[in-house]
Amino acid sequence: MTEMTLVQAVNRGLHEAMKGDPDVLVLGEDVGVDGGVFRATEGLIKEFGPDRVIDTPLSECGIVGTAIGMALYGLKPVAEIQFLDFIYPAFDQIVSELAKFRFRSGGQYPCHVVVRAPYGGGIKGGLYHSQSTEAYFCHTAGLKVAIPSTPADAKGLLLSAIHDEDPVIFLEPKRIYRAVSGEVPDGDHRVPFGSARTVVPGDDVSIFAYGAMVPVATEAAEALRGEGISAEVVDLRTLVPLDEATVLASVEKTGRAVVVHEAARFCGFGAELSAILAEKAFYSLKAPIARVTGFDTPFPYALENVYLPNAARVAHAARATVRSG
Amino acid sequence: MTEMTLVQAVNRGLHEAMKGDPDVLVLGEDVGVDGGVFRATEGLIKEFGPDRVIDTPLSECGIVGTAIGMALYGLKPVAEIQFLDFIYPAFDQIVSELAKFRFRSGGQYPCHVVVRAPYGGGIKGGLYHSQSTEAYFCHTAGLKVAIPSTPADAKGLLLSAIHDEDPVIFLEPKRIYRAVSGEVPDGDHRVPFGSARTVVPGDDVSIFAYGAMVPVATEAAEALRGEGISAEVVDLRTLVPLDEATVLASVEKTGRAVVVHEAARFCGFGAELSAILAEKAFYSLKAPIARVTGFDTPFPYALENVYLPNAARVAHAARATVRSG
Amino acid sequence: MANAVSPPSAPLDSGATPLSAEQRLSFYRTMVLSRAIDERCLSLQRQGRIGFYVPASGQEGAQIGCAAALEPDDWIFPAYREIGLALWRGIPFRTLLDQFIGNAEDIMKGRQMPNHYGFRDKNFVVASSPIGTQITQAVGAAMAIQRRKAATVTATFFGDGATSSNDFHAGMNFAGVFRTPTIFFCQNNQWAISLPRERQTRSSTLAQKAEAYGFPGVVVDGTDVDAVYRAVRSARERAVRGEGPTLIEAQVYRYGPHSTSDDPRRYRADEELQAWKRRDPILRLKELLLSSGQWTEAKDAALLDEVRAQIAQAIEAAEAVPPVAPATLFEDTFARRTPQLEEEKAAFERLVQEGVIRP
Amino acid sequence: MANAVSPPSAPLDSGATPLSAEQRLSFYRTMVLSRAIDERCLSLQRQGRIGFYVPASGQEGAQIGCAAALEPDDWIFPAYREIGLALWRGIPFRTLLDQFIGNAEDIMKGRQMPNHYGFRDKNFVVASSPIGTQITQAVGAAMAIQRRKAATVTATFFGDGATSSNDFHAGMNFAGVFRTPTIFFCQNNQWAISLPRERQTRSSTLAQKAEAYGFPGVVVDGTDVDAVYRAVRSARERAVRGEGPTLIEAQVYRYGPHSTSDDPRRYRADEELQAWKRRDPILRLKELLLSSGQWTEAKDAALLDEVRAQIAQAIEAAEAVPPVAPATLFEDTFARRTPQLEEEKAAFERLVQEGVIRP
Ligand SMILES: Cc1ncc(C[n+]2csc(CCOP(=O)(O)OP(=O)(O)O)c2C)c(N)n1
Ligand SMILES: Cc1ncc(C[n+]2csc(CCOP(=O)(O)OP(=O)(O)O)c2C)c(N)n1
Ligand SMILES: [Mg+2]
Ligand SMILES: [Mg+2]
Repeated sequence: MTEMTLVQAVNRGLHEAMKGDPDVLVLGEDVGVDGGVFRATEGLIKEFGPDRVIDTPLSECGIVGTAIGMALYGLKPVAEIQFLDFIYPAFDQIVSELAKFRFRSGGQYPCHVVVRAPYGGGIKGGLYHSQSTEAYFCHTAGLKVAIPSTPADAKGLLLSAIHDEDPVIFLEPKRIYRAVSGEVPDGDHRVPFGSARTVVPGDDVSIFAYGAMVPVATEAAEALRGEGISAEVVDLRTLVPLDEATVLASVEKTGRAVVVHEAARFCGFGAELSAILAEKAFYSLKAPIARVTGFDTPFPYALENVYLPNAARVAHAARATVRSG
Repeated sequence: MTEMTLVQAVNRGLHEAMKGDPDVLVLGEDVGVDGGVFRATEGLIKEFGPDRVIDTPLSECGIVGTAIGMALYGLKPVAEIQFLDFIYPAFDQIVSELAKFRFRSGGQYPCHVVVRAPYGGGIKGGLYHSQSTEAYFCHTAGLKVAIPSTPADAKGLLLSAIHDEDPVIFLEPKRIYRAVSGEVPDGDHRVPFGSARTVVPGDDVSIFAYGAMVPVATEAAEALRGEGISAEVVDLRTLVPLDEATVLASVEKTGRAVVVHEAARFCGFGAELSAILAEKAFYSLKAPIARVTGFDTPFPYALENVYLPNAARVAHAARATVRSG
Repeated sequence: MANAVSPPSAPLDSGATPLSAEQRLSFYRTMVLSRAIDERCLSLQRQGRIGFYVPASGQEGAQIGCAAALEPDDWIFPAYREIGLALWRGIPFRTLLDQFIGNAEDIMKGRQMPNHYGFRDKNFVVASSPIGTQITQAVGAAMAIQRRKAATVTATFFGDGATSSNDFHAGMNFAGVFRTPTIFFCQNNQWAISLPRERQTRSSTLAQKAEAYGFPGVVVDGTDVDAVYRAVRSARERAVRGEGPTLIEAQVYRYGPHSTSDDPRRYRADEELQAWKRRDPILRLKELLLSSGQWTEAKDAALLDEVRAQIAQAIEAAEAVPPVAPATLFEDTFARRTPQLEEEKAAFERLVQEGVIRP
Repeated sequence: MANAVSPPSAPLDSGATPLSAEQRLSFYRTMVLSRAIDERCLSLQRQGRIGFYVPASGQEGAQIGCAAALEPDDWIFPAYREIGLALWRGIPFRTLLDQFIGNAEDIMKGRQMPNHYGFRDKNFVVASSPIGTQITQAVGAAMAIQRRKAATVTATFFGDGATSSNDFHAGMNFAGVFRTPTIFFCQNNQWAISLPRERQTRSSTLAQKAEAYGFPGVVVDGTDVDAVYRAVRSARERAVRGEGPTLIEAQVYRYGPHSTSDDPRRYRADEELQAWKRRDPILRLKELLLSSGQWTEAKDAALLDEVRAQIAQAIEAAEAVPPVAPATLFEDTFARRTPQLEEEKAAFERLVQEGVIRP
């Protein structure tokens, strides 16, 4: 165990994977000499050389397209997109190619690329350095989507992603890259996909969150506890595959659900969670399902703090849910 | 009134708009001399000339990027994307630019582009000529999304789209481009955005659909009527803005909801509809909300007919909903 | 007629050994087969026995010349019009036809439209429809080849229209920067559906676009199979020597419609077609073979009979294969089904059993 | 030193009238202002008074030379580093600073990071962060100009890194095909964050990329404001005459960090910076002005004092402006709020009232 930040844990995860397998390599903008604009790839080029830590031209299309070619040939590329907001020049490669290679070839061509990208608000990045568009990827059959919320999960989910057989979109909550430190297991630590983590157990209401919203939900749960409301906080960890069993068990117990994410509400991931509950936990539900999310506007700069869900909003929604049921 | 097919109605809508306003122009691949691969732009180049019906190089990025520039300058471009499946090279322009111009400029730069694209299955188009990814656009704040299901609506919604002040993604159900004919009002016929259409009134269960799923839902409602189940079919017409009032009123009446779309289920538009109902119609709901959708696999070729929702599946889900409540 | 547009770092024709009579004859056989398949498939489509077809007639010289110049372990990243390459790589027509039909023996499991196939054991990557996407992928695979230090190359195939795509730009640029062993083989068939080559881009040749990426581009007469072979062979040697990529523009003409959904009479003149047909790659090669005494009209007629019989047999066999099994829909989205897909599959199977879904 | 890489269809220097002493002096004043703002804003950022900043020092010659060669009704499609253009267009520093702060008087309403501004009344389109997206847009606006038959042009600004973007390729290609009145002004400042120009692409100049699209590309010394002015003026005249687009590569150097989030010492050598500083565009122009007797050191000192006072005043004024009002978040997603946004706004306001959301 070593204490480190979330971004350091990403770095250690990459290091571990590269050390263990010569086919693992990293590519992206500024990932080499500069060590990544968030320092996630710091030191890797020194240790593994420029053939395995590749500074690319400014083209996400090229980054993901070439990563796919490498993967088809048998390598295990980990592509960095500097900010999730800049992934769209590669969107065609991701949704049309990466997600569909195995299927369209009848299983002949697995295409295992990990695409890492810092996502979300909280760093005063305005419109183009703050967005959370995980729903696009979750809606695309053939992609797995992982989002860690702790240093240990960052390393553990990343190592699972790199050793998975399928393409993984790996989203890193940049707002908490350095905000918290935590103990991280040394060596080849892996956290399995499809297993949510119950952060805080509780009986009165279930709060579902992921990424940078997990600490926010946890803070809300603490506040609620003071008022005598026992909130359960579940960190989903992977959105695809989703750990439905844990989600349903929680709501069967509490009868109430609040879904939290930074992304805009309309057609966001929270909608899917609501839909699953409205279908499969209908008879357990005692109150309307609440969503606490970003608003259906583009992400603002000066007003970032009022756009992002905070603990007070989450607690407010949970309280209303408990009272109304 | 003139009887015509849906694709002819699109053509007449374009013609009407171009005739009425010299700033309206059409651009895209094969839209000029060829008249469009589905003939939606047939005859327009003859009437309005190659300056207003522009055959572009093979670049969706260029098509949407230049359309945005034209719109900023004051024209009203209608860009055709040959198949929705090929929109992704332009995805950056659509989600990062088109959707955000007005917001990021503090209202200085409206950016009114209509992007038309045939979407959906039913023509044996396989993986890349069949997809329904409306949810990506619905989740993007700043875009409106319209999907007609009849010839009259195709013309009426398209004319509203072209005269709107905001960017519109206009999705045309290619499967029913020619399958049905209908009466279409002559002249500047407009159908307002945000007003759903109750296709079949009913009392026992509400079926929500759009595009090519509307006739499927209607067929299901007819079958159910024979069994004594009175199903209401609502055609949403525009997904953004959504006519929530009509949706909620219907479920308040029936207490049961089935959502139908061709798109994959996970994080599809149906999830949003479920979520809205689970939040705002909770106390009216008598049964779990059912979704009848495409499966969470890429779109197949040979098995298209088992992938796409059919009337039997819709009726089956509605029946189960009615029985379980 | 390999005409270097920008001077390659080594003369393009250097290392190529002259073609043997035997080689030429095998080119010819494959070109004839390719053309015959095209004709037969167009009629199968009209009869509704296959759903769609993309013809390659007119482009056989470019395809076979290029295919023959590659080695079997060179990876091919094709577009959808590369039947000549598939045949040269040894894919039986029967295998292709299973794909066109999407039957139970289709290796692609009925997932894709006709002409969108791939065969891992032949290093022939599965094609997709979005234009140009294979180009960056071919460059990435070439970067993997560099890392593996293999003496092999990747070759990617695309049309004149695809030079406008995002991936052309990104792929060419990465190939230049990383000096990858990649052959960019552009079949300029003069049309991208209804858009003529001159309106696709204002550059005088497509080959000269390589200039923007710092490596050579060459124009080659794609109706001359020998010339294509030599140009590709040289590019391959350059690549294997570590001298980087080459863009080859093979000038050809698409005789037929863009696909069976297209009607070329709407946008192009018959005279243009007829002019190109006078330079038909198969006729040109046949005349060469005849004049060199290697070939006779009698042999030619026999070949055609043989080919047609072979095609007819394949059709009969492929049409006897049952349709693809419905539950295969739930394979290959992921390596293993997620719990959610497992549940969808179970629900699907119940619906099939209850007759709600009718395969 | 406007060095035509590929011969333009008309000589590039043809129509430009020589610069007057007055013009040069106004270039100089704006360049000095731009540099002084840069220095002040870097320190404001360090003090936490603005959140972020993108410096332009070293690029003033290219920016002012280009801005001056354009006419006020030419539309500018900038990237995020174009402060010199904004100043030349007459945007007061105070207005820019309101944007940097995102206060209640920011025309962008606090929506964007510092340096991402636009001013409709100055034909200065609002910048965004994604690299290259403005390039196709500028071409589209130029197509609109053609349709309106206006004697004006669009000019788009981007860096060496942006030449690798999808939009560069698409925009250049459309411009070539449609012969649009567009000036592609590339400030090659030698670095894209940490990636040096040589690793961005293997073409020997960026200007030669125009070759791939069938129109001229020129390299110009971006530290020589006169040369830039002449090159842009000629390109503009060509465009207005209907002869189509020009790509101009202005070779400059970014003195500072990529942005305040960047530390250039991690990836580049100080010697390179010092060598470029010896060719500083402001120094070069100052020497010219001094040697021609138009300018004195005393006047220079006075100018600097004046500029600094003006900056200080603007800062004081901008910092006194209240923050942007929270409910403005719900403006401008659409022209009119949808019912759903109306509902979100109402809920938001309730939460603010109840103290749940604290602006
Ligand atoms: C991204 C994308 N846009 C549009 C299409 C529709 N489309 C299919 S083929 C084609 C023309 C391709 O022309 P070219 O690259 O010259 O190849 P050819 O068909 O002539 O072999 C178009 C526009 C597509 N498949 N992908
Ligand atoms: C599509 C996209 N990818 C990545 C980034 C992150 N990024 C911001 S600026 C930059 C480098 C730009 O270099 P260049 O075009 O040379 O312009 P310069 O900053 O040197 O003026 C990068 C990679 C971005 N903004 N957009
Ligand atoms: Mg072509
Ligand atoms: Mg630069």
